[in-house]
Amino acid sequence: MIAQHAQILVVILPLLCAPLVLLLGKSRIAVWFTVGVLSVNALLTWWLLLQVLTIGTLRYSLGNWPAPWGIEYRLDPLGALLQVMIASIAAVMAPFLRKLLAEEIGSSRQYAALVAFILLTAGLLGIVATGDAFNVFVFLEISSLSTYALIAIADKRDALLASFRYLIVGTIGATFFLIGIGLVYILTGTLNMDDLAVRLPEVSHTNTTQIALIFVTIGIAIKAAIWPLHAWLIPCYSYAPRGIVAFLAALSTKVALYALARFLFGVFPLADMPIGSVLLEILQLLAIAAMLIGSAAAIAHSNVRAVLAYSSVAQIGYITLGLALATSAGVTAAIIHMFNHAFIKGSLFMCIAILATGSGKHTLESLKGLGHRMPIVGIALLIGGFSLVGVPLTSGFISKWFLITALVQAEKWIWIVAVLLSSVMSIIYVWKIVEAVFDKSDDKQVRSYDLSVDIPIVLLAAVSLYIGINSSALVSTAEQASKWLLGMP
Amino acid sequence: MSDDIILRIVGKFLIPLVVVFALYVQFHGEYGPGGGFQAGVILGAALILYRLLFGDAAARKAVSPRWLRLQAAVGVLLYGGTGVAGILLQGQFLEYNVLLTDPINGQHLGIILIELGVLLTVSATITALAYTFSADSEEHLSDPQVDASSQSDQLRS
Amino acid sequence: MDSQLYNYWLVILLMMTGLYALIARGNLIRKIIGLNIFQVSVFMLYISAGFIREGAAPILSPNVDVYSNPLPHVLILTAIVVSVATTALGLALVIRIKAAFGSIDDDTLSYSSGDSATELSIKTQKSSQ
Amino acid sequence: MISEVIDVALLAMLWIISLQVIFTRSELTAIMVFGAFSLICAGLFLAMGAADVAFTEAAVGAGVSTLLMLNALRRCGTDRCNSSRRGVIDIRALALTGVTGAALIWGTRDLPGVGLADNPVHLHVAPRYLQASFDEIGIPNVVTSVLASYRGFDTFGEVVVVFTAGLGVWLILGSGKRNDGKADEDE
Repeated sequence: MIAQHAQILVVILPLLCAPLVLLLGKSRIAVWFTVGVLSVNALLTWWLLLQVLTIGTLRYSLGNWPAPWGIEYRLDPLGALLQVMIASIAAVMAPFLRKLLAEEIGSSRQYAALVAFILLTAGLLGIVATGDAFNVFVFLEISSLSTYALIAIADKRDALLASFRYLIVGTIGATFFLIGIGLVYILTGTLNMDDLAVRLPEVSHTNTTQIALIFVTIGIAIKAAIWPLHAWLIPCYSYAPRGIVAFLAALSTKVALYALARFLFGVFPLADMPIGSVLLEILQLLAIAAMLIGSAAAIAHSNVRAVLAYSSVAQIGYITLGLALATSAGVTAAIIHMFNHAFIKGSLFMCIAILATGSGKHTLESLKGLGHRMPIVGIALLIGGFSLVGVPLTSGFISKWFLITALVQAEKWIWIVAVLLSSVMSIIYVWKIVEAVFDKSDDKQVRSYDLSVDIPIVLLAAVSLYIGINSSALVSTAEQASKWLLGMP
Repeated sequence: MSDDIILRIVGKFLIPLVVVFALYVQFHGEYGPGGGFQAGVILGAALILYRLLFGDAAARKAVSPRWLRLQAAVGVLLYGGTGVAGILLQGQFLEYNVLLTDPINGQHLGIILIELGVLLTVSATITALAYTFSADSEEHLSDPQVDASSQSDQLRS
Repeated sequence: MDSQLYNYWLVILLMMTGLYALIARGNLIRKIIGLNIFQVSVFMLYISAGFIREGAAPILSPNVDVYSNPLPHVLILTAIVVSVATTALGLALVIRIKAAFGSIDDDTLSYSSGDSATELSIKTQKSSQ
Repeated sequence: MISEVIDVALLAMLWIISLQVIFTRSELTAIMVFGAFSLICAGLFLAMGAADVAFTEAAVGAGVSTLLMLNALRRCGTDRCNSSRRGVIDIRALALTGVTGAALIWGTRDLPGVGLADNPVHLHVAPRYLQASFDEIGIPNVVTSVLASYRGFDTFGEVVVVFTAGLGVWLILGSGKRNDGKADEDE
């Protein structure tokens, strides 16, 4: 029975876990219950990934109403991979988050924050799981509302402003998405994504389809922080609670990029549409701009969280570039980097969060020499940093290798120069952080270890290393996913 | 809290009427416009009216914020639980046909249950929003870091 | 055909008025109002699409043949709820911003450059306990 | 024809009202104008055969949203917008909304007209709801059938959104004694 319903259970387990944790209240059981549910969920997603890779796309009709009338869940290899990523990172980070939230907002409201975190996880999983365009909007809003709340609980006034501005921009994005969905709905009468893919080619030349595509793209691009729509991301990553930002940086933009890929390749008949190729060209240009400008801004900043935030803008550029190539190799590279970057950025922000625990500051100055005091965190930071640059034997190298191969295949020579330039720039900003963290320090006293914090950090860093050494499983999954996405199984 | 005796007496009559209207909207949703969400808003309005007439303390005594959180959580669980019941009875998630032997009756039961879930969550949330938004004391929100000068030039109009 | 599109165009005009208010006005509450007008107008787009001339509200009755399309209604019911949820959250943030910054004018609000300069001192003390 | 005239008149009135939200100086006026705006929208929804939506918009837009805005304004305590931007035409905003609006108008130019029964939107998916829902679900209000059963999962998501918003507001605003860190259980 569980096998048959695993697809829906992945989303409703956390959705139902959230109110239960609220009922359990402050008790310790709540935390262990959460970790338990999220772990079971992670196992389910792994099982689902194996199923999808052997059987192919899985479908589930909610309420047993057939597809265009009812809401359908639809899981392809890319979705399954993303779910594995979301559920695993959520399960691993939960104890870490509890620890950091307790430090930052006090224990009294911490369980409510935990509930919001579970809802955020459920929202992200729901966006990936669904095959219904309007259902994407609903789950997008579940994840967004919990994100706004989680950013604002940091007791800094800047976090309030960051959250409010994100709320305004994010809601504009969601409304643009709603307009786009509305227009294709008016044209076709359906909301099911696969049904739309069947019906949109008939109207692929109408003005309405072009505008719908543009609105959907802009709406999602805001959530994905694609340059120049990234402005909300910097203050959010700089001022949100330290634990929350690790989770957000790891996952929220990736899920938006997944939604973008689904709509570009799985819903709209891009090849038949007059603006299809223009849009892809524009996305490529924006991606290049993101890589160069994001990296340059990362070099210029001295607040480590701002550095990493701008680095995220640049890395989102790599993913967008791969997607916008719209070739099998390009999309494969994008998927690989989506996966790798989630683990890299997640672990880096976790490391910084732990390093900054004592001082509460995130300037390069305040981190000086802390790597000696917390060797495990320091080494994880080193691995994450190397990965971000793309040093061989780390996961970042695999990403860049595939991206450059894809660019060579597409004969985009200038883009290759830009990617290499951005990589050189990333060496500079990563070096800044590493240099500060491993600066000579008088205080060599090693901090006592804390398993609930160290294990998550070690696990995430280990994924980066493992992928760097043995990437065959990830690469073959990504290749299969890109084939499904581009409709050539 | 209102000191006007007329208001309080009218309110005493009005509040039960509003509650009855909410229940009507709730259960008439199958035949006319309405349903759990609208009924939840109206029920919330009844509680807000009670609070306006009899004061914050009395309202909190009647319906405590803790109870409201509980009720909101139970609403979500009731909705989701109805869905899970569909799975347990060999159907799909949110499949009401399997809830009872007759599919149509099953649909009726399912819809009544989930609308009840909506009512619980929405009415609790609306009331809780009214509590938190109209909290009268503001000192707890003032930021210790903001100096008095910046506040003094923001005079209330 | 064209003559029947005025409905969409007036709705688009309304949307843009809301969006303009949202971008151009500095007061945060006004921004929320603009956002609401923008969203309600989008709802109107959907409802216009579901509208059928001479069509009744989709409540089945033996002596009615034509009903308006129920699907946009359902979508917009959900969207209205999402919109009020966002509004509530946004206004809660506005109240806190007023308390923390002493202003809700977007032009006077800015991030402080120092990293922890604005951390609430009381909180930091508490976390060290 | 008459219904079209009313339709245009109502929409034009809405536009004039919504301009108030841009130009009025007082936040209180803007909120009350928004309440009126919502109420007229509800009337339009009703005229377009969306009784459930009209009911909800009246209760939520004109009711709950306006109430929350008034409360927020009361607690912020500044009615006059002392923004330097007041009264100035914002070129950037004008350009942005102009381009967006023009794009939308261009995008809706080749849509089928509003209100025709043979529009594609009425020919796919929706007919089953109208024709079969009474046999499949057994209740006359099709909106309730679709909302609660066919698309019941969206409504579940909607309930979770409400729950999330309540939780979020509680996290941001509630627990009055933020600073003493205890006894905020019941606040």
